[in-house]
Amino acid sequence: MSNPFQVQVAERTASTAAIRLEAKDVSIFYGDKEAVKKVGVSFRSNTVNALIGPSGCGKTTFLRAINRMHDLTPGARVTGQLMLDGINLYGSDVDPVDVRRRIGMVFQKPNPFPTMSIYDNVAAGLKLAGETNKSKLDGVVEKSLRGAALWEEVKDRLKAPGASLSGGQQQRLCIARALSVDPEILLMDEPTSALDPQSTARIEDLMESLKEQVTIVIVTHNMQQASRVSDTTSFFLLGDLIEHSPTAQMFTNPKDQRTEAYISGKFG
Amino acid sequence: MKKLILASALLTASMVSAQQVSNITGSGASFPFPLYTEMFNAYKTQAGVSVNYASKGSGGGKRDIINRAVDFAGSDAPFSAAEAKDAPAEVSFVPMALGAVVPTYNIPGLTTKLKFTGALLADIYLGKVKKWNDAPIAALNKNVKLPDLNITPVYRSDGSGTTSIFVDYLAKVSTDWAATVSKGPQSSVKFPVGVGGPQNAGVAGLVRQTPGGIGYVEVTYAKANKLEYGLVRNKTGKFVDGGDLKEVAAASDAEILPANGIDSITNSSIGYPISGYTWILLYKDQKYGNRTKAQAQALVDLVQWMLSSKGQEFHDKLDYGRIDGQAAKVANRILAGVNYGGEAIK
Amino acid sequence: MTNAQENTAVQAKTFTRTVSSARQFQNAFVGGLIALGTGIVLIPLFLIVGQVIFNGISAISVDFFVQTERQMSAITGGGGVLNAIVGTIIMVGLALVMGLLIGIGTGIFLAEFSEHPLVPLIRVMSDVLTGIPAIVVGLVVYGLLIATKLTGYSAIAGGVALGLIMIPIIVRATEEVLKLVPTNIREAGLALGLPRWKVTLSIVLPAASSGIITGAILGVSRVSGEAAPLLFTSLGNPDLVWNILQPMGAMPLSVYNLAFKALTPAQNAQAWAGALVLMLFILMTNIAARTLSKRR
Amino acid sequence: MTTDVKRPRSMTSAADTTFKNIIISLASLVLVAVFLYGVVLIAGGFPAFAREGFGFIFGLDWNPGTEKFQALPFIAGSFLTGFGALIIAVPLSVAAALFIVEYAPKWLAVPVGYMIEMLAAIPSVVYGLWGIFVLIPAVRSFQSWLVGVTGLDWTPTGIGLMSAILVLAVMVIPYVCAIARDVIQLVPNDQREAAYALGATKWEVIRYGILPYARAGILGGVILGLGRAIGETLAVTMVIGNASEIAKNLFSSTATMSSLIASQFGEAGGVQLNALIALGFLLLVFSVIVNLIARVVITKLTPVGTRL
Repeated sequence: MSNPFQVQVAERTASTAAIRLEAKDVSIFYGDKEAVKKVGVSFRSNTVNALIGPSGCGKTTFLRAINRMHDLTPGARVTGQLMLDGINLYGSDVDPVDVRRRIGMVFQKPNPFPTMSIYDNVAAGLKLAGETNKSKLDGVVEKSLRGAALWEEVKDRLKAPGASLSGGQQQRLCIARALSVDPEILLMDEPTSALDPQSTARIEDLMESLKEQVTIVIVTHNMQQASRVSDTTSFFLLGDLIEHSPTAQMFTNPKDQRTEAYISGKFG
Repeated sequence: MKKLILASALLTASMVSAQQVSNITGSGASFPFPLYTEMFNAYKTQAGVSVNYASKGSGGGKRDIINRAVDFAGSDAPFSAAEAKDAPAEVSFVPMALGAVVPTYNIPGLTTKLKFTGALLADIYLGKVKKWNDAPIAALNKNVKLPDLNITPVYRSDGSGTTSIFVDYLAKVSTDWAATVSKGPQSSVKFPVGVGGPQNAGVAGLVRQTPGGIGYVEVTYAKANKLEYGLVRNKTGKFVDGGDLKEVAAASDAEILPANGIDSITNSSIGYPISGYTWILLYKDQKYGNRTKAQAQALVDLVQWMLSSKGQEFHDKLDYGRIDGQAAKVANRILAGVNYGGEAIK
Repeated sequence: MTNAQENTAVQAKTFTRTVSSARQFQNAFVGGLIALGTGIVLIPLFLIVGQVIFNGISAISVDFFVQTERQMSAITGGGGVLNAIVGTIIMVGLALVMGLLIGIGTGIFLAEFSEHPLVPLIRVMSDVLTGIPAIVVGLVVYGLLIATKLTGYSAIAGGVALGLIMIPIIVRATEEVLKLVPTNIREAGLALGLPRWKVTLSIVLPAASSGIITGAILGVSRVSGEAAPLLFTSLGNPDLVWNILQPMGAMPLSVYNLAFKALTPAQNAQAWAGALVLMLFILMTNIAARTLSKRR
Repeated sequence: MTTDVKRPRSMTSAADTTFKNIIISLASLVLVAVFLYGVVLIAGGFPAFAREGFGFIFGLDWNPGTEKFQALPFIAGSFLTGFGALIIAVPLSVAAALFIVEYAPKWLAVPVGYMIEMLAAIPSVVYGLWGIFVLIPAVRSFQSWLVGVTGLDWTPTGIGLMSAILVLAVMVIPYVCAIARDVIQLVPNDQREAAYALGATKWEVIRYGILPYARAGILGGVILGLGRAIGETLAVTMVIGNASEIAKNLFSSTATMSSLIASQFGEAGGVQLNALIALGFLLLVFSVIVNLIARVVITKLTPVGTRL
């Protein structure tokens, strides 16, 4: 099985390329409707990259294209190239399962697996992929929960159902779950929109430490959040990428008038 | 999945054939079902062989034996022309018991047994005699005070050997019946009047619940459930009680049973006139399909036992007529003819 | 409901005067009719349950559960329905295996592959299966397995007949509960780099399990009482047998035979006793299904 | 940072294709089953169809004695008993559903609901027993009374169309009631509140606020009940009398398609057997049509708040 994607995997740590993820002319269609239009953007290793824009601007659509979630949406189609370390994720010999293994995702609403305990939620990714070594699983569960800053709160009740946690804890559980399979990229789709301010703050703190391990792409509605957590910000409007700049620059000195109008709250 | 079932079926079949035969399956007539139940219970104790007999009706039994879905069948009726044609090989009919069908009725306050003739029964079931105090009944039962009550004929709504014997008799004694309802033995007919009840229980229940009702049931059932039933006049002019086993035996003795074992004895010259044989059906050549000689042997052993004194002892207790005398000889001869691919069994 | 009641109370207090007495009378009259109708509906239930208990209780004994129909005798009495109890369990078990395999598979197909062009057809056909009367199922399995000598009269033929009745019940239950599992649960699984089959079987299906189990129990309760499809397929058997390639007894068959083919009144009492046992069993499965679906 | 070794094939998208194929095969078995129903019944019934032609459906004479097999009496019997049962069952079911949802306090509504569902848990053969030993005598007493009052020249037997209708009515009540209950429960509460706000009495609320909304769903339940009634076998067989003719009056013996199959299949052979299988095919067609109509009515017409 000659899978260029997997060959690359072995070499990637040695890669010196700072750019991990790159979109070239990416368009996404739902049927005939072009939801994302010829987007070109790149994200560097170990950064937090925010995608902002008004509802329906295509930012979530773009995010979900990165780990090929659209493969499951009937009628959805992605054109152009999305490259991870120079390999096109939509290449004909790339298995979407491998893509998703390397590019994790955290969703808008906390979605722990309903029938599983806290432990099983975190271990699911490995366990269901066939990992049976108990001590290895234990190690991964602890590491991931620590990574998601949840370990101290749940270490005494790992067998409790995942759904028994509070909303903010559930979302961190979902982050731990995503971390358990050791992804290189973590996609976050408005991960705090369903949470209270305190939980939001915890997760924002978490992102800061997470970028040591992963490259984060986050969709957010909240411009303060984008300015607080991200290194770069991309502004989407009606399917077009209007502007992609370092966050500090975007919020102090936007290049495009529409960006300025949006971040100053003129529409949205 | 079908393949899987088939494969496992073959596998098990081959396993079974290697062992001793301990199961025999039969189906058919419900008429002798209580008798066979007792016989097979005893046979299980004595010979260790489980015989499973499903009481589904003679027609169903005949169909099963034609389809070779069972080892043997029970039937109160011979093959029809079509059935004989469908059968893939010669089927032997071994007479196993005699049964009588009696008219049961519900007339409030009546304690003596009513007397009937065949013609009267036919007229009642044709709707010609409508009241219990009509002349034809009164003429036969002079000492009985008959009420001015409508007669409600009750028949078996399911196909049945009981019906077959009853209508065969009516066809022999009433030209009207033969012209309009049935010409001979038939398990379900279109009765011109009356109501249908399912099974013996249904008929008996209806009669018991309907003042003025009349029905026909096996004498065994009538006796077990203490039903009132009447006497029927035979050709000699005698009014005969179907519950008297001697009279039933007499009916069969009156006729010489042909070598094939098949005979209708309704309206016989002597004895009780609504009597009939019930048969065990099995293939004369037992070598068919993947049937083993052991299976054939086990079946013949069973039927032989049923014909023996050990098997026939249950007849008296349950009010069935024994197969003895000339009929028994014929029956044993028929059974002796059963073979396995030309090889004699025993 | 409570809302409506509060409203009635409020309305009664405040608006009594504006409601004409004719309307009030009509209201009370209809309310009375509705209560009366409900009462009439319940009468047969009490009659039937009472009748079954009254007639059957006398024949219930230890022997009734540990002996077989082989030991029943018109002459000496006695015997039990162990063969039928075991037979019902085996055949319903076979039906359950078939129903779960095909039913869950089809349910997954309808819910998880909803874009597939065959989905509408298979959904309609599953509904068609729901509407097929039990007696027709018996006829067809007879034609398919017995007349063709594929299996002969056997527990497996009976199991197939009952399974055919059970399939659409489980299909429907599976499809409905799978659709209730939120899409983002599936996405979360996929985002972990798990293949879809693993997500479906190990994450989505367990999330829907209580609903599917409820459906399966309802299926069991529906088929356990069926005599019509077994008459032509499993044939019945007075002995206790375990071999599914042999004819086998079942509770509804025993009740039917004892009620209509047996000779003596004592055996009819056994029919009622069998009916009592069968009813209790079906009632228990129903309660189990309800308890499970409440917990969901 | 990761040890992304080659993963087993079962953990790739290729395995998904296999999974999909397995699922499709399982689902296709449903099609195979329906196909086999058709094949077995048509093949088995064909000789009877061929022999009688349209007479099989429109003819009145079913007589094994003369080998005439025409099924109209049983088609009529099935629909007569089915509709008859509905006439009794529907008002009672709707009343019970209204009682449970709208009238009864919770402590009463819950047990009453349970008890009505228990009716569905009683096996057909038990209904048959009850029919023979309890219902038939009761109907016969009623007939006797009727004869006494009217002087009609009837013989009260208790067996026949009326008893079949009654036993079926009891059997379909839980089905119709369950669906009526569900749809009445689905009527949005603001419907009720709006009506109450206008000063309507409880009955007026039900009459104008609830029933118009629930009507389509209840209709679906009623059709579904008809399907159950047509297919019901054993209980009907025990009480209907199984006469091969169209009922002359409410109390005369007749037969339904399913009761005839049940009572004659055991003894049938030759053309009679073909005719019974053909009858099975007709029964299949009728009940499938009835059921599909019910499903369409329920799914298409019940979206909450849609008027018919």
